[in-house]
Amino acid sequence: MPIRSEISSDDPPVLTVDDLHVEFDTYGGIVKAVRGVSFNVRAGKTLAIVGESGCGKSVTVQSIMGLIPMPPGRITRGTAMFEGVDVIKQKIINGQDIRGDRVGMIFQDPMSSLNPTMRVGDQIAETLQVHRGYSHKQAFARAVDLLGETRIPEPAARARQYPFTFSGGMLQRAMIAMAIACEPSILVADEPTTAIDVTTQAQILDLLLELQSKTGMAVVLITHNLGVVARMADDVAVMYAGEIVEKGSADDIFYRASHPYTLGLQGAMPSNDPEREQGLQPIEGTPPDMFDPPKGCAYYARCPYAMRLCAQNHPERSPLNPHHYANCWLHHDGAPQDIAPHLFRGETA
Amino acid sequence: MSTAPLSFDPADFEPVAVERKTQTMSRPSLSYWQDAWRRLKANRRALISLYIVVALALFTLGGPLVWTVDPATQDLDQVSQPPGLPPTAVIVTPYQPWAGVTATLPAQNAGVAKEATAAIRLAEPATTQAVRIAWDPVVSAAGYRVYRNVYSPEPDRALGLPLAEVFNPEQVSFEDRLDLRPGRYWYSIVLLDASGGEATQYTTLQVEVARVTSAEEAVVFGWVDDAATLQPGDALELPYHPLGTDYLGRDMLARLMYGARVSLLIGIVAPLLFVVAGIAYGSAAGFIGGRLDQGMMRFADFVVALPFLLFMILFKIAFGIGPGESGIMPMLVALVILGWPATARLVRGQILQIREEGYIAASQLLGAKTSYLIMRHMIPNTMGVILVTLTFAVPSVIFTEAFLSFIGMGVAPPIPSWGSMCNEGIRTMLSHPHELIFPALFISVTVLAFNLLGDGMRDALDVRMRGRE
Amino acid sequence: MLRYTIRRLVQGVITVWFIATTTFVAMHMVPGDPLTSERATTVEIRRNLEERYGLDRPIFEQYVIYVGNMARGDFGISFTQQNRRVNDIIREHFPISATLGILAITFAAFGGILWGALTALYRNQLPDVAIMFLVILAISVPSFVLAALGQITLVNINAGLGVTVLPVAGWGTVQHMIVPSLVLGLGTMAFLTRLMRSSMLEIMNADFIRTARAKGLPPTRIFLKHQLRNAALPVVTVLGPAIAAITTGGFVVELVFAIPGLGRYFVQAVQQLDYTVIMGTTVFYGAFLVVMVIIVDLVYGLVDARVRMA
Amino acid sequence: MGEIENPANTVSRTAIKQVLWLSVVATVGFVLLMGLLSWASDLTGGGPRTLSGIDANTGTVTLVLAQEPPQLDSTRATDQVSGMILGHVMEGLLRYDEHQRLEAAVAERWDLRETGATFWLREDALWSDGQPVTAHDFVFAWQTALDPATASEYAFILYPLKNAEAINTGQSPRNQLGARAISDRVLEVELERPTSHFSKLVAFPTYFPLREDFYRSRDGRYGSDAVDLLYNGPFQMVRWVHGAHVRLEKNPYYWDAERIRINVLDMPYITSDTTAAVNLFKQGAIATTGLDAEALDNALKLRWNIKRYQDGSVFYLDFNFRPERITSNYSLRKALELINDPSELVYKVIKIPGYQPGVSLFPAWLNGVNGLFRQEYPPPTTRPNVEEARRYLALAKQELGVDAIPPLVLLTGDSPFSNKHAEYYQNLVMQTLGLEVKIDKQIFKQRLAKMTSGDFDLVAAGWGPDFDDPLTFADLYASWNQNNRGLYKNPELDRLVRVAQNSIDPKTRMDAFGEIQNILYEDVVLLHNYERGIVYVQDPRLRGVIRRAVGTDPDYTNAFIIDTP
Repeated sequence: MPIRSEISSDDPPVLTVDDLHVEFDTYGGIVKAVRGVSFNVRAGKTLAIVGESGCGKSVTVQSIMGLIPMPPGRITRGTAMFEGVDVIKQKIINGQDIRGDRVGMIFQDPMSSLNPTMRVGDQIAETLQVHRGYSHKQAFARAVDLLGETRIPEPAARARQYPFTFSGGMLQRAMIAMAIACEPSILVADEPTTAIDVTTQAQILDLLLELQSKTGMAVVLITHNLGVVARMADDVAVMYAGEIVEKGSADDIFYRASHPYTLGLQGAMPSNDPEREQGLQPIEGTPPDMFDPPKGCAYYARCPYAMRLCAQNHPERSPLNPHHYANCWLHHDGAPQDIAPHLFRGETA
Repeated sequence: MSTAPLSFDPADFEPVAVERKTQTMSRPSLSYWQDAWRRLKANRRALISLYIVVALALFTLGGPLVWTVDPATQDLDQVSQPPGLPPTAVIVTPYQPWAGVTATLPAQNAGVAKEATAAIRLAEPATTQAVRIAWDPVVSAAGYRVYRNVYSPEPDRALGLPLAEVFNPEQVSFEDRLDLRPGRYWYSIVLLDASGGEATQYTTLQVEVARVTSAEEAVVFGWVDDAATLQPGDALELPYHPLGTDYLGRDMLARLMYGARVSLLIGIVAPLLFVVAGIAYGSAAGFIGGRLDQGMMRFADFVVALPFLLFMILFKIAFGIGPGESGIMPMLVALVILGWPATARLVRGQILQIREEGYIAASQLLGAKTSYLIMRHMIPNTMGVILVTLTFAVPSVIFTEAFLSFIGMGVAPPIPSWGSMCNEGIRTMLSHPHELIFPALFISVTVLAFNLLGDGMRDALDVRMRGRE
Repeated sequence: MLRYTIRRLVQGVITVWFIATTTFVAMHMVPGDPLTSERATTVEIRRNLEERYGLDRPIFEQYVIYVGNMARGDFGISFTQQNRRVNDIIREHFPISATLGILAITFAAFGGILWGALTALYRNQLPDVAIMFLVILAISVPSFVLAALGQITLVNINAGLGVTVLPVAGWGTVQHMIVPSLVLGLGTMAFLTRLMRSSMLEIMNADFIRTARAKGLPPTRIFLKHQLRNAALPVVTVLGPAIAAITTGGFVVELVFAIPGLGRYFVQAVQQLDYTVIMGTTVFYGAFLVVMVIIVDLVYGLVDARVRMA
Repeated sequence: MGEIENPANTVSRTAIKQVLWLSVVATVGFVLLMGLLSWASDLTGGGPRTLSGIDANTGTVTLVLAQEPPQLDSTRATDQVSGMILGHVMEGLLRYDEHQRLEAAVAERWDLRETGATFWLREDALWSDGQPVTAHDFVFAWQTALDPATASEYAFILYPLKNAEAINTGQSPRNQLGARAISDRVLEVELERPTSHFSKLVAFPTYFPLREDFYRSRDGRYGSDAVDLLYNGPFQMVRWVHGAHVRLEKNPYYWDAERIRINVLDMPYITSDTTAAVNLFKQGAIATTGLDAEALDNALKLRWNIKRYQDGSVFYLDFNFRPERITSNYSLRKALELINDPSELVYKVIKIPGYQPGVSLFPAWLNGVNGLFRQEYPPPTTRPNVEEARRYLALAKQELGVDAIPPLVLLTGDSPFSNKHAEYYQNLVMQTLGLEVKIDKQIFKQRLAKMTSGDFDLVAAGWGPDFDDPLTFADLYASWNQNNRGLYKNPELDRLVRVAQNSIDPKTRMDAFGEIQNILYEDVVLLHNYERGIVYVQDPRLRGVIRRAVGTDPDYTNAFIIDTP
């Protein structure tokens, strides 16, 4: 699997999210879905946010984009700076809603993400009409081109048809066409390939890469599939129980995993690395209940190298290199060095 | 993030053999129906509706045991009585016809001006049994006309109701027995010339009418066992009608209780029947589609277009309902036949939409039979529309029942129903509003209960709402 | 589209023929006949009347003659209405009922969709609860009361202002139509409000609405183009039969506001057992209903392509 | 950091909010405004009535019609509304004045004999197309009315004419009728048998003239539209929109035109709903309207001057005398008669002034030999007596050999009034005699069918006068009369009816009617209920309107408008 390029020079981050907290009121009490997430997205680069389902990755992105119903959802703390503006509080920049214009988004289930009673071409044209003031004719023509760009056969005919005549893959292409209509600077893809078969999945990912290289837009990719991460991501943030437990470049995460959960994830993924023992080891146990998140390290209950202090004390952030850190006590000086042999503990030199 | 470096002793770093326990779920896992029931209970408005339904059931079944007044007995002295405290009546001797007063005309003296008026006086104390007035004869008058008003005729000569004309000059008296109620009346006499024309002058007498009844009447109405106990002059408290009486003096509360039986039975059973029929028919047509769907829908149009009244007559004959008997069964059948096409059409529309959904195809792949598919997947998703139709069917069925009973094809008198009480109440909407307000109020409460229950159930059953509460 | 419509029209004709036949049979099964009058007539006169109206022939023969005439569009002459041609009765009175019905339905649909959407947006808050009570009151009271109240208010207003703001009864100008159609449409509006609310709630949190928001579309456009269009589907299905029902159900409003609509002829025809008027009005109403349903299905197909393809 | 309301939601809500709030506020505001104004103006006693019901300078009177006139072909008209319209647009040989006396109309002179009559028509009696009214027009009209092909329900009114009954039953051709036009101006009538009240019949619509050429030119559609009619009365119909509007204007060709002081009788409203009519009157849109119980209270409150008159009809409960029915048992009927209290029904249940408790089949207004019939022949009556009634009931059970009387079926119509009336009797019989009465409510034609087939024990019925003579009521219980739905058969009564029909001496006829009245009482042939009265309000500036029991009612031919009441 070709690993994306090494960390390039520090390009200015397009989006900086700092200490984001999101909670939900439910009949059982308050669910703290996101507990202090910070990351930034660099222009032209792809940031993958990876984690088991229910770890808060979708909520993180959708809350920033204002797509979760409030109530019951609430953003209690945190900012998301985009082009100098905190988009959590203000979605309108110089009169234009950044969503659809500066930030495009595609979702997991294309079958239900398109309006069943409107032609596909119209739904794509709509974005241009609203944000670029195109006339319907102009916008529709542009929509046909966009469908062509996303490799949908006979785009002109397809644009006039309704969503239910499209296959899953084609619908996702249409969604992508819709999202990139206004050449956004960020494309947020919330598990774009989960509901699609593997072969189409590969085509969709290649399409995203091709579009990214052509337009230089940043991509935020939400997925739980490490294979997709390996193929797409420049940077990776591993999320667990509403927190980022490890963040670094794709190489850091794959070759220099420095958090037991990341190791666990890799263990659960097929790999043709001969020296790894074959057979997949599932991570025992289930993610913590977000009603009363654990005081210490959230992974304590399932961590094979858990230590006594991990239960009560929230792990500090241990930087491995300027772009790679992990929140785990194993990196603390006092921690024993002999356990967790595969854990990368930074350059020895 | 804690900023100050924590100092730890080495013991903190021993690995701990963490037993692999799965996190106990702090929230109990609920089955679909348990969750639905819990959410229904949590929904404040659904709870209110449950209380109302219970109250209505108590009122209908328990009511007659507590308030044992027979809804059919008529108390013609208390017709259209507004709700209030029971009136007391003075006992007098039973009504005897009155011979009236005659007077011999004084000698014709030309001097009396044509505009002379006749002085009126009460021949006997005014009671609700009769008001007997007499007046001095006026030579020039060919006859007299007697008026009665509940307002003073001053200043614009609004004399009120013309009760009678007296053309025989000797007779100078009149007995009024028309719908006498306790209170103040103004009687006026106007002289008539030979051709019946009225003089402009009139004389008025203000009368206070007292409520009376006779011992015999008390026995006939069953207020008292034997007449002997009541002597003229005693005061007798007439039966108490908390919610007043209707146009024939029947107790409103009792009629509402007995009316509830018919209206609630019809109002609940009929809508349920024809909505269920509609769902079955509509979902079958919607799901199967193609030629069968077309055929079924055309049959639905056919049923709606038939003249309902004509077929009601036939139903009554078909069910062999004798003259004057209550035909509940034919009415239920008719209401079901009238109602199902609308629901069927609505459900079909929804099913056509749902049929395209992914989960339907998925469930089919798993080998689900059509009936299971419809029951388990399709109908819960059309629950919103179905519940709205159900709640609206209740009042329309109640009023259709009233119309049918009115033209003799439903409930035979004297059995009351809320709808028929409403129809009767319309005719005296302004003068005796209570006759319309009470039945309409009870119908509104029933519809309210159904609406709230419908809302509560829709929210509870609608899984999508589950996470949103 | 055209082929579909033609097929539906053919089906419609068959349905109307069924309606006519069933009504004809039912009419003759009901005891009593149009000729009995308050004042009993001699046998001789009765025989003449039967001859003139062709009632002396066997039922089946009468049926064949009747259907033959009906095919030529001649609905015969009325027994009770000074032998007016039933065609004239329908020609003169149906347009009035239809205008009233359509006005009432537009008012009901417009009000129903708007108020339904509002109650959905404000679920369980003040406007939702307030409007629900209004709706419940509107449907828990017989239509006669609504009509009477409407008229009394009108009378008092005209008297209060000393000038006739709106005519109290009668027909002719547009002012005559306003209050009657409002009253007639009230019941249906209440139903549509609740229906719209229910379907709106289901649509409000659908995935494609989230996509629309993600596209940064202004809220009104989301409401009109996406939410309304999908939520209105059940409302459209109800409109067809509702128009037909109102057009003929307007009897009460026509009585109270002295409007010469077809409603009263419907009821009187059955009371008088006026065979030709019963047949004429029922067949015409059947045809009108069938056309309405076809129109609704076409509109439904336009709004929701899935149905059209089905 | 406080909770951050999601900006996206606020934006989406505010825009839609404004649109929807606007619609709600507008609608609720409109309704509230109407309610407020309605309440406020109600307080001020209804305020000034914009009096457009009466227009003094154009001489227009605006009215409401209870129903569309069903039949304006005078040979076939039967109902009261058609009778009223015809009374204004047509005129017979004679007519009634305001004191119910016959006066000259198309005939300026007439001579009545025992075996016939001669009428001399006036020169200036014209049709509305300018042609003169001739004797032929009357002959043609009467022959057409009797012609079996016309199948007129009122043909029997013409039976006093010679061979009339034979023609109507198809036994002899129509030209054999005892009516011949000696000349255009002279009409000779021959009677089948001496008929004292013949002169009174002549004012009846079936006797109105009909011009043959015009009638034929309408090929069977005579009377179905304004253009299909020819008028010779004070008014003519200029506009007839079916179910909506009837407009009569003064007929210039009418011979007595200067007597008519009203130019236009406009009826732009047709509804049978009394409340609607009262509202129109309150609005000042119409000149007069009838009142029901509800409207009475309103009328008193608004201080309108209220008028009253007897419409001449009598209402009662008919028994079924068919042998298989228990009501054929005298004792049972007597028991029911002893609990029947017409004054309680009128004063406590119906409660409308003008209604009189029923005491006889012959209403109070009927004339006897020289005074009122009922003063010369007072009807025997019984005082309600529950004990005696129960005694008769026991006797009835004994005679019928049953220990319990099966439920009695009371057949009635489907109007609110008949419903209340039936429920009153149901409760009365149950409370006093313990008998169950089943109310069989039927729509109009079903009720007629059941009355003809005798499918009832008791039936609520009534009768209105066709002409101003007791005979119109007296022959109701004759065994040959089809309207005798209970099939009461009494040879003595039949004999008396024949006597009244054939003699012209008032004393003998009145004695016969008095005797019939006694038989009906002794044999308890019917249960009296009431004589109907009409209560109405009228714009005080409209004077001279005649209300009467027989003939055109209401009659506006003598009406006039004064400027201030």
